[in-house]
Amino acid sequence: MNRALARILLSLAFCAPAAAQDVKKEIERYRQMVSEGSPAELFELEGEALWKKPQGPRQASLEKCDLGLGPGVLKGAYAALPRYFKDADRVMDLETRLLHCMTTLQGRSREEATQRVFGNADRPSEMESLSAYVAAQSRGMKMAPGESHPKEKAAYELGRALYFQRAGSWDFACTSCHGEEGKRIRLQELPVLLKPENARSVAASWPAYRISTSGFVTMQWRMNNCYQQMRMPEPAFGSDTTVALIHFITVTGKGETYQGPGNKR
Amino acid sequence: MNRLRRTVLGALAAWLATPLAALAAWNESAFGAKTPQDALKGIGAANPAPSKEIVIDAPQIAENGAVVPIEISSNIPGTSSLAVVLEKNPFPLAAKFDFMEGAAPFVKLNVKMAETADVRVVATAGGRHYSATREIKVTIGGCGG
Amino acid sequence: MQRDFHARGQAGMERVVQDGIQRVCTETHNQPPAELARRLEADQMKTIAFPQASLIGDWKSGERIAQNGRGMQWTDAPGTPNGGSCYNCHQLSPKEISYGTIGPSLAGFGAKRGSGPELQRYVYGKIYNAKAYNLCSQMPRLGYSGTLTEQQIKDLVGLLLDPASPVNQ
Amino acid sequence: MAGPMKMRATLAGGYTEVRVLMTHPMTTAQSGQPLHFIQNITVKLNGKALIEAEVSQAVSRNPVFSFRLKGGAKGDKIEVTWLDNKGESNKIETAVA
Repeated sequence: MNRALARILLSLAFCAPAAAQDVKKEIERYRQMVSEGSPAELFELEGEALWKKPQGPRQASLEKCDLGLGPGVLKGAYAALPRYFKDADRVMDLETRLLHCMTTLQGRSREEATQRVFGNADRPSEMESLSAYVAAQSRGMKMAPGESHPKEKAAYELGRALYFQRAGSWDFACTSCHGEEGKRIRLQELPVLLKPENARSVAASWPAYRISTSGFVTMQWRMNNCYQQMRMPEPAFGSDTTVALIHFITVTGKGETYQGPGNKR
Repeated sequence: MNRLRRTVLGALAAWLATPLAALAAWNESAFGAKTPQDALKGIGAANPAPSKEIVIDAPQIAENGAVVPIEISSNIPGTSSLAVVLEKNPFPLAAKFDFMEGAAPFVKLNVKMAETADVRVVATAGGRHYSATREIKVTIGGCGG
Repeated sequence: MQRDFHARGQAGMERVVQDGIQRVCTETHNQPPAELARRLEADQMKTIAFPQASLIGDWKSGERIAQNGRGMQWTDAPGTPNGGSCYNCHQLSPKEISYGTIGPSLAGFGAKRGSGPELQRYVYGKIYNAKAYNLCSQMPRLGYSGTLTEQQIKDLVGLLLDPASPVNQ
Repeated sequence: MAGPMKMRATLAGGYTEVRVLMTHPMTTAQSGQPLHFIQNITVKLNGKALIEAEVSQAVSRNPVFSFRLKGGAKGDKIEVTWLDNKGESNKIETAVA
């Protein structure tokens, strides 16, 4: 073999894996730079205004909403969710609890309050802005969802079982994408949420600003959108299914310091 | 009505009718240019000299063309303006920043890129123009659904 | 699940109900007993309708299908051609840097293995119903589920096996 | 009404770093929606304009900018104003921290 050709081949052999490594590194850099310039805080401002705005038949604000630490207590409330609520006799995540407060405090119907839970870039939903505001009040606190009540234990077990449940036109379960370490869809890396070391950063960064749609997204949206991509029918907002999955992921990722609202692809 | 008064009133009426937007300068011909060359001409920097003193800090790959973060700065003494030209965008000129005494020639911003292309940054210092480029690859992220 | 889900768009409630394979794979965490797997794989093999003529279609169309990640979701209009979502999980053409890694890399697939009738049949069958070859494979049954048409699958076979395809450059 | 803005101005080394967020759709001519984007941005320190920017629809939705001002002291007033192609505008003021 000609020596020059051999040298080219040799360099190619070393270049190929190096190129893949560079792609990964550059994508990480991209995400880092984007998160430094995230508009997530704008949604917190909207949410604060909505929290204080009198609405519904009772013209009440949400300022007396009990998110688990007492009426109106915001600091640290998100870090302690999902948890069991005695007044509703079920485990609730942030959005489900906000919906509960909209119906009980503001006197709104479930239908009206859930009419538009997922917004878009032009108009974020009330739920999204409120989630941004409430979650931000837990920044710097350790994630500690409820784990002691029997219904909390049941929600965790249900969430874990659902994570493996294969169904739909494409036979997908959560594990189809989030089941094996180091895999990705296109360039998006996929955390295996069965493992605390992966679930921790997830639990500590949702809800989040989503770069690809310029909108703010919540965990309820994430569950809804995963089921959509799994080619399944639509899960109801705040249903036991979605709450159980969120609870399972959050419990798996507990202990991490909350740093959100974060940034997603 | 005397002539002076008419002129003054006329000017006043014209001023009141002017939308606020028109009071601030916006270089319509440069921003409306469809090629990088015309955009550079539009800002009066047709043939900038290449310079290594212009720093473009950006990821080589952007997962999403709708948000491409770039950090630009110039180490050329007396830099008074920085312009960003996205070479393959339908309207290449993205922004122009003028820095007065007391401001550093530094900006970080997010831009939209239609496709993989060179980002050109043009710096003006002492009436002369300099430029540097950096390629950013725009890819598809996620499930595409 | 019957209580928590509702039909939307083309995604009907029948999709919530697990079929036999989905149940076995869920219960065994995708590690079915060998004997059962062999039997169920043989059943799945019977679902594959192999066309008579050549199985190698147009790789250009195949590349578009491989890039397209839409289809079968409640947001997708029924009747419009579905994509295969191939790049979501596999590397195919080395020119595309945005590819997934859930499935193995298929870059150079035909260049390494040829394009004979046996291989064509294997590739067609695997795309049509991956569960006939590996019961709890994560790959969707793209023909069996009605996602891709016979012609679309042939075009994907072309993308993988045609020597002119970018996959084999 | 123009959506909210947010700004932080912090002393870092020898300069003041200004980070400002603006709520704006920044729609392009290609989007099929009416063209609506910020055209002018002014950054002032204690009432004096230090940066004047002209931008196009190529700036991403909900723009975020970081600028650096030389020097600056705690309590100095930073003001950022934007103006869009429809004549809408908004302004935010903060003290250097």
